[in-house]
Amino acid sequence: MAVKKEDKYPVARRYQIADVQVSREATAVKPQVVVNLIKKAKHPVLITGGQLLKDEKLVEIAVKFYEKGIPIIATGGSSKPLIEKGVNPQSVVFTLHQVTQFLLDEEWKGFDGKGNYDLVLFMGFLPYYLSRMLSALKHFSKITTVALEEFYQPHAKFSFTNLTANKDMYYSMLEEIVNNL
Amino acid sequence: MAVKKEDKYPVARRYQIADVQVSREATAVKPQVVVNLIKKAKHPVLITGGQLLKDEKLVEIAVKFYEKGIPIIATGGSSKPLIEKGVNPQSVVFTLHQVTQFLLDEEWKGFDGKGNYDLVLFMGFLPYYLSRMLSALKHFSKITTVALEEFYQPHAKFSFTNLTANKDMYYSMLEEIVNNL
Amino acid sequence: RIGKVIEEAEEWAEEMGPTPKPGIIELRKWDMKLLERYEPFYAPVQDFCNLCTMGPCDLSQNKKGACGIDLKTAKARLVTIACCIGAASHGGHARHLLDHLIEELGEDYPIDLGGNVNVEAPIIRTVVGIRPRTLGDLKEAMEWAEKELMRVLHATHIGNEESYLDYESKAMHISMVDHVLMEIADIAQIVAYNMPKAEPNVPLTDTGFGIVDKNKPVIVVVGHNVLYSKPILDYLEEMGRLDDFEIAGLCCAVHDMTRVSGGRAKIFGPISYQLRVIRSGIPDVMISDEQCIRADLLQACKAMGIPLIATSDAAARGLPDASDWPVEKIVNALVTGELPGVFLPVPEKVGQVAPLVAEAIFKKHGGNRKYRFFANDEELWNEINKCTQCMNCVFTCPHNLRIDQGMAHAQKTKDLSKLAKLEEQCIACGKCEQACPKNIKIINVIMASNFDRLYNKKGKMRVGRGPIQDTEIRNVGQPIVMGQIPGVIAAVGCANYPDEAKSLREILEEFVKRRYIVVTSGCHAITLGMITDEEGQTLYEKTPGDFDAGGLANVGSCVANSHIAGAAIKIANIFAMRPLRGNYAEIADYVLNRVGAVGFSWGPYSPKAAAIATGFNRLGVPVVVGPHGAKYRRAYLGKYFKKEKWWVYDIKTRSKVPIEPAPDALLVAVETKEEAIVQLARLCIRPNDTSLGRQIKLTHYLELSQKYLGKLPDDWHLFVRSEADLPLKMKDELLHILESEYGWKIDWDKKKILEGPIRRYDAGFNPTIVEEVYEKYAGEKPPQ
Amino acid sequence: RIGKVIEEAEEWAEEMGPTPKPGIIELRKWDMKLLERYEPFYAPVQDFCNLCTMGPCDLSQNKKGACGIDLKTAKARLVTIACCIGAASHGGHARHLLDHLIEELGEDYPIDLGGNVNVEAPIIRTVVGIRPRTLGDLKEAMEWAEKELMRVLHATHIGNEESYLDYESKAMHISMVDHVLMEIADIAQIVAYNMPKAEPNVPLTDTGFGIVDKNKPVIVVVGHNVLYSKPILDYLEEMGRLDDFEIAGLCCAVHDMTRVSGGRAKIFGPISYQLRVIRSGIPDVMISDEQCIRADLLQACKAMGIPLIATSDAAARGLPDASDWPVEKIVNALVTGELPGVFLPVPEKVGQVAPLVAEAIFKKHGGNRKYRFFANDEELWNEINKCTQCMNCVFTCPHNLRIDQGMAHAQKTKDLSKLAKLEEQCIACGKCEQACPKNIKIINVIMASNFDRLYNKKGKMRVGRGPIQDTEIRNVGQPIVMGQIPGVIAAVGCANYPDEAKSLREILEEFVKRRYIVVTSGCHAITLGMITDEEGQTLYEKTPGDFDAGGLANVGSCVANSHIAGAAIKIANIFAMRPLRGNYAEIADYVLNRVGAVGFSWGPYSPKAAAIATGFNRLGVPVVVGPHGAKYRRAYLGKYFKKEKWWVYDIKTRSKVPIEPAPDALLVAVETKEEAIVQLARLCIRPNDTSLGRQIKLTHYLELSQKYLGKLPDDWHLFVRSEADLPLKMKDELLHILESEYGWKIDWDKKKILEGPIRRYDAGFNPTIVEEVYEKYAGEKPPQ
Repeated sequence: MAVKKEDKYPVARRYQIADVQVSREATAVKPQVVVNLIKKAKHPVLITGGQLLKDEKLVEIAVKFYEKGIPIIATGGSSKPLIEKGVNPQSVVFTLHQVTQFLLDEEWKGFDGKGNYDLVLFMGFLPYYLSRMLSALKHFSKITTVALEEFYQPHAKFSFTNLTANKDMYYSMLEEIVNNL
Repeated sequence: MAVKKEDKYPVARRYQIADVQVSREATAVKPQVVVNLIKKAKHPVLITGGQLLKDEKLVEIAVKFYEKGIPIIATGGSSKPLIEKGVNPQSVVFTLHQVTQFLLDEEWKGFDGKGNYDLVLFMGFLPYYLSRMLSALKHFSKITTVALEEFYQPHAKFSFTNLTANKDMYYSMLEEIVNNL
Repeated sequence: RIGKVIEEAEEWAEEMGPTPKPGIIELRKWDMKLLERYEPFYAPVQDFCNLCTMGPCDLSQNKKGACGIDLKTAKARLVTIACCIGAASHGGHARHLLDHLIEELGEDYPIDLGGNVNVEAPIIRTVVGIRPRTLGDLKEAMEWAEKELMRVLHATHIGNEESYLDYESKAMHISMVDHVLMEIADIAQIVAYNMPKAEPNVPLTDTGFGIVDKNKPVIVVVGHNVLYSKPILDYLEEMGRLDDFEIAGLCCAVHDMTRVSGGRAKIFGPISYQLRVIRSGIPDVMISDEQCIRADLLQACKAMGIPLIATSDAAARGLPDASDWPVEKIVNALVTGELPGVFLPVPEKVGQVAPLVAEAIFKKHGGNRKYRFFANDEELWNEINKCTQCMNCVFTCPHNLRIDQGMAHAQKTKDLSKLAKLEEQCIACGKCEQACPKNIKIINVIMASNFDRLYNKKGKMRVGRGPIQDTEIRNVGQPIVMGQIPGVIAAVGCANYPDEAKSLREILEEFVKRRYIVVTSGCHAITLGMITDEEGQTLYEKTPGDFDAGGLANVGSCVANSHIAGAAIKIANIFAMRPLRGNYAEIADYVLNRVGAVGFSWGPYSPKAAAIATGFNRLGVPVVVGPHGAKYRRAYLGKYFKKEKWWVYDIKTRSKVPIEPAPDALLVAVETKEEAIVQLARLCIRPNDTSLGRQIKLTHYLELSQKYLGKLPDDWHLFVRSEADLPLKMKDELLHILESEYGWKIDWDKKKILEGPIRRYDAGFNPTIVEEVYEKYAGEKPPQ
Repeated sequence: RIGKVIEEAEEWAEEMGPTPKPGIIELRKWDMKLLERYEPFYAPVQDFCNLCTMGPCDLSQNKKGACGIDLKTAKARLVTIACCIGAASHGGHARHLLDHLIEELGEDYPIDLGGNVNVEAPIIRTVVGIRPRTLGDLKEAMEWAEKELMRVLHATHIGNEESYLDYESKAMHISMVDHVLMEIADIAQIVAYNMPKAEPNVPLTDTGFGIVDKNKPVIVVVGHNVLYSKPILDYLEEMGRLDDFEIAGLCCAVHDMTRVSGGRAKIFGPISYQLRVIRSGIPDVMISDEQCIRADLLQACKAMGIPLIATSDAAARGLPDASDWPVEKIVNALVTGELPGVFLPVPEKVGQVAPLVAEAIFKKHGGNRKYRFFANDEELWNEINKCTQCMNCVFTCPHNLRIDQGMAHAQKTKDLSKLAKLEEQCIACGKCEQACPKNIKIINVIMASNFDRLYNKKGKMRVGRGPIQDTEIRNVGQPIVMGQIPGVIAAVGCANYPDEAKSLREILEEFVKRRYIVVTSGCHAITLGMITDEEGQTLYEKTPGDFDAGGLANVGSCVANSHIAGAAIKIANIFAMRPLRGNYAEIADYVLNRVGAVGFSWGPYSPKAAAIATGFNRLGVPVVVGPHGAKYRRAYLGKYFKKEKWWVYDIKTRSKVPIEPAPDALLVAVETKEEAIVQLARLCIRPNDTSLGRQIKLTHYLELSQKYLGKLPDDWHLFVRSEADLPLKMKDELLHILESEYGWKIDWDKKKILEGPIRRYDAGFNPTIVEEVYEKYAGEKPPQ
């Protein structure tokens, strides 16, 4: 169910041309694939980043995720607008850097004590900062990572394609996910 | 005219998985594309490598290239079997390393004094040795490079796909080129 | 040799500690202690290695390469190499200075840092185990450092370390060496060039494009080593012509020029201003020395017709060596344009040549510098109209700046404001231009779009003060160790900021206002001197320069970072009477457990910054970096949930005590300024805080978390040892939360906590994680 | 200081040359001379850079990154870093040895290399400008080297060099330093450990799996620093128990063990034999020190139940430091398997622990070492049958070995011969196993398939002789410089051979037979000791060990490479009376124009090899590398067609003379053994050859070209200055070709060449490309 040419999706251009690796690049996916991944997951979580402070629409989407029962780990200060909208994040003070370190530890029980997460969604991060964390998870963990970003993230397991030319499409893809959960 | 999936060609797997670059990988091409490139070229040349000493079929092919008017620069000792079969190489003593250095010099007049070459075909090299030379030409020259090798060469401008599983196909592709010149 | 030892012993009564001039092995145990708790985290940029000819090798998913190395170990090796390069940079700088100054002033030239500094060279004392009294004494430390560099770099050769932990230990070792080298360099230049000696009240110096008098010949210096540019000042002073020229510059070279000239040299800006300055056409001559200079400087200057004088052997730039040429010949070659630049590693000659060239070039244009990124508006719009929004620039920009949107908006509306906004964030690296298929001069477009603001920018930076006084340490030592001064925030490093530069001020202003001690250096110090508030004032103008609560102390250029590490060490020595000499582990252990200092680098970019940070880490000082810092690949991140890792030996109770995870990281990258603020406050907490100190630290931590994260932090309860630790204003509320959410037992009559904390507070608490330190003070082996 | 200078002057009458203890600048002019003619060639492996946090940056098509560096300059910087790491490795090694030996023997321990070596330490004399007479004197050279390392590494920091030429100059500088460091290390160990001192007739030592007596406890050493393994010999000798143990090893560690033990230690094989040896299960204890050791050694040993003792601080391998433990505790921990290994950086303790552990482990299995890659045939076939020919292994193998075909053939026919054939080429890097989705133990399959041949392999290596005698130089100096000895071929370096190892012998045998001087060292020397002919003899057994025509001189381990460079220098000094002291450029210029020596590394893989080669290059010695050498990214390749680049000053005729392109490359990678042979012969030609010498060199060049390339080489006519240069047997034929093909004018009566050559031969020809050398001997400025 990867994005195919005939779907007229934009090409999956990396957020940074020089961030290449030997290992497989992320599969560019449609919203429905993400929906299926979430439904199949035993312990999914959404991690939100600091760019929510600059994009209200992302806050709105995150709230909907939360309302559909997806727990949220809020980083980068994204907790503030989320809490204002009634979200109770599992964590607000740890950076994505720290959360990634925790995720890499198979013994970690998660912030909710239910064990480590098996599916991690990322939304609202600086592309270059997120990319390094996805790289760490790609090489040193078995967690399924999904980047729900405007920029295509090559080191995720699954990522939206490059949507920089069409922000509306980006938002509508996010909408499609939360509406189908 | 690149190789497409529907053509049932083998996938273009790099000769070495870790030899990745940011810049474009070689277009995997069919024999006819190579024929067209040669026909269009103003000053083409075939460079043969030391693996001709271990593969008589490649010697045979090189001889046919020569008979069709493609001059040959013989490196790695490949001149010996070629000369035995009547080829008069433009050069026999310079290594591919040196020849590549010459090719990078826009002022070079070629071994034949006709000016630098515009299309360079490579056949019969150790994959890792050839790869470095193709990389140099990719980044520091405008020459069109074509790898006619059993292994797919990512840093050429054009390359045969990975044919390691089917040596007959490799030979027949070479045949197809020389027969259509 | 023996004579020397005796002589030293007479001079310095302090007993020699266990590890003078340590090699790789001597402090390995300390490193392993840190690494056990602060587990290395690796975020590979590339997942393959091509450092030997058996490669390239695919190391993805932690596979092993042909030599047997796996991805983690390969990354740790790369970090070690980076730290080696960083240390070598400060070392090359220090060695140049030292050799030059000894030649000029003699081996016996005394090290005198003024009456307020008796514990000079705290790092050298602690690490090397000597007390340097002369420039010649610094050579002993220098030679030891050079020896260690070779040893550590040796270990990065194929087929050495198997364990990433051992590479981390080596990275820490060479980074500690780096701190020694910075100290050598800065002490040498302070005493030889009479830079401010631990003076809080140093003059302010001008910053920004707006302060350069464009009606004078403009000499611009860039780089890090004042050795080559100081002679320009000397020569002009000698000639009585200082007022006829503008001497301005970028990065640490001008930082130190302001220190030698009492603020006379002017600061264009940090490292990211290089292309801004060159392409503005303002410089009449450019002097480059070493480090962090654009590797296309000659090309860039040539394109603008600015003659270049390269001075350092670290960056000869392919230019002809003019050392032996007469001054006239050099000047002539540069002014006529016969040569675009020369390599002139002779400081005295640079002093003469630079003004002569600047003057001659100035005469040519007569002060009529027409060039301002574009000759006219038409040219600017021609460039803008070329853009097709292909996005190549966006996908190569380090910040993914939306140049496409700025261009499109301008094309559609003739409004440059979106492009102008980019100027605030752009580090002017020029990659966009390399990627642009239309060859648009994107940097110039961005700069021209914000021309008036950029060109008229003015600010003030307090000149680098050098070391912290012993008296200052005496004043703040106790409140820092006890916790009443909530922390020391050291904002250091490069200018690869993730956001508009003003975010740096916003972050630090929080801490200045809350009466933390804020210190700064390098490009961070420069940036702070360029960000003005509505009243047109920089943070320097609003705060004192003391190393004290509410102060903002600029110690100086990159090498002055040593004074920040030195201050932490001096607290252990001057306040706590811990001996320094060859006693590194005890001091670092003291700092880790007691000194609430946190390093902060909002825009770190270089191997030098990596070495500086790692050196702080080994000393027990956590460092918070901006998001680009994640690209250093390695962080040190503890895990609050691994309870077995959070313990100390308590010398008082003779027991092994579980502790709160404080600090819980040694190197962490944050994404936003909000996150930076909260993490900085959080990482100031130390096990040794008194109740009052903890109360103050928690007050700030909780307030800042509420302000920026919207609620109390997740982990605040971990830091509560008793009700006395609770912020007064919130005490009741917090007790309720502890009871209801965390299940603690509260005696509501006495408002006392009965059960819950990781440990109880004990006024005599005397923590250490070093067995030898425990034994030294407890007189027995540590408990198991 | 002054006292010291006077004392030295008394001791060493030679006048100080222009560049003692040179920095980066002093020899830059010489480098630029070389680089002008031998243009750097870059073959990027990766086309992007991620060394700073502004990156990663796309540098493809020579784009510039965020710091302004372009792809070529970035590659030159990487080469500089590699050479720094290489030099640091030899330096770390040298420093360890030196400190240890001085502690043991004192600073005044004399440097005595025997009666036949009066010009000891030729590199140190030439470069550093001192004549070391004691171990303490070596420290002065060591400290200078450490200083230079820091300076050069400094230059690799972001924002320094703009020009790839300047990076190349720095790479050459640190590589010259590398040669000094190798000389320090080898001289120190020769004099302290009484290794052979320039002795051509050293004993032969056993090589190969077949020579290890498996009925004794087997102690295996791996690495490069004999300091840690020599005490094992000392201890066993002291105990009178040498005969009760087998002491064998790999790589330079055992190379030097054979030198200290008079050939008593046995050689398993070169670096590529590590996994072969470990997985064979033969070792009872493994001693590792530093460099080129598998980074998964502990894992590999653990899997086989072999206890590991890591000794060097360059590779502590994450193991607990057992320095302070009693011997019994260490032995017990290792023998019981409580610990898989220990870090024991105390040589004396290693000497005691290793035999005790080996004996205890041996007692456990009683000499009944069942394990031979697989417990039985069934296991082997189970592995083979897992293979699906997915090709993952082939696409990760450094040689793209067709493992798939070997497996398929075995599956189909039960014939292991195709797999066995792979063993001859396999460097046992193990990447195939990392890539295999079926987790097939591919290395074991390959080794087991060739089990009998591998396990019974036997050979002889002549023990490392150390330096070349002054008398030998006196004998061969003139014939080398005049050309009657057609050349010196120095086969050095690592074992990443592109082909079966026997190709190395085939190449060198050509030159031994043709009475070139062949010298060897390191893994090449070991490999030559393992390849036997039909009579079961190695090349050593068939040739004398002299540095003379037709000889095969093994100088020793990697650090003994210094004696090869030293021999070239001594020719200039002993034969030509050129002063050495601080006189590098003149000596290198002499070597380039007169000494027909060529370095050859068939399987170079490491940064050390890069530094060694680059050090030879700066000295004017060309180096031919095998095809993997192309991955060093940079070569130095001249262009025969750029006529303006091929000139010298002739001191005799006081003129600037065009010359033949000889040698026309300083670093070139060949693809095949045939090509290697021809290039080696070709690159021995020097401008200074006499007619007789040129005739001899051309004879070999032409014959070898005809033999291996099928015809005369393309460029032979360029090397003909007069008819006297022509090979006698072919003279007429060649004159005809010159006339008909190249349009030369021939006087057929006298059989003389009238017109055609680039220049005429002149018996007094006195070439130099260094202005200062010209001036020194001509007494005037050089002509334009």
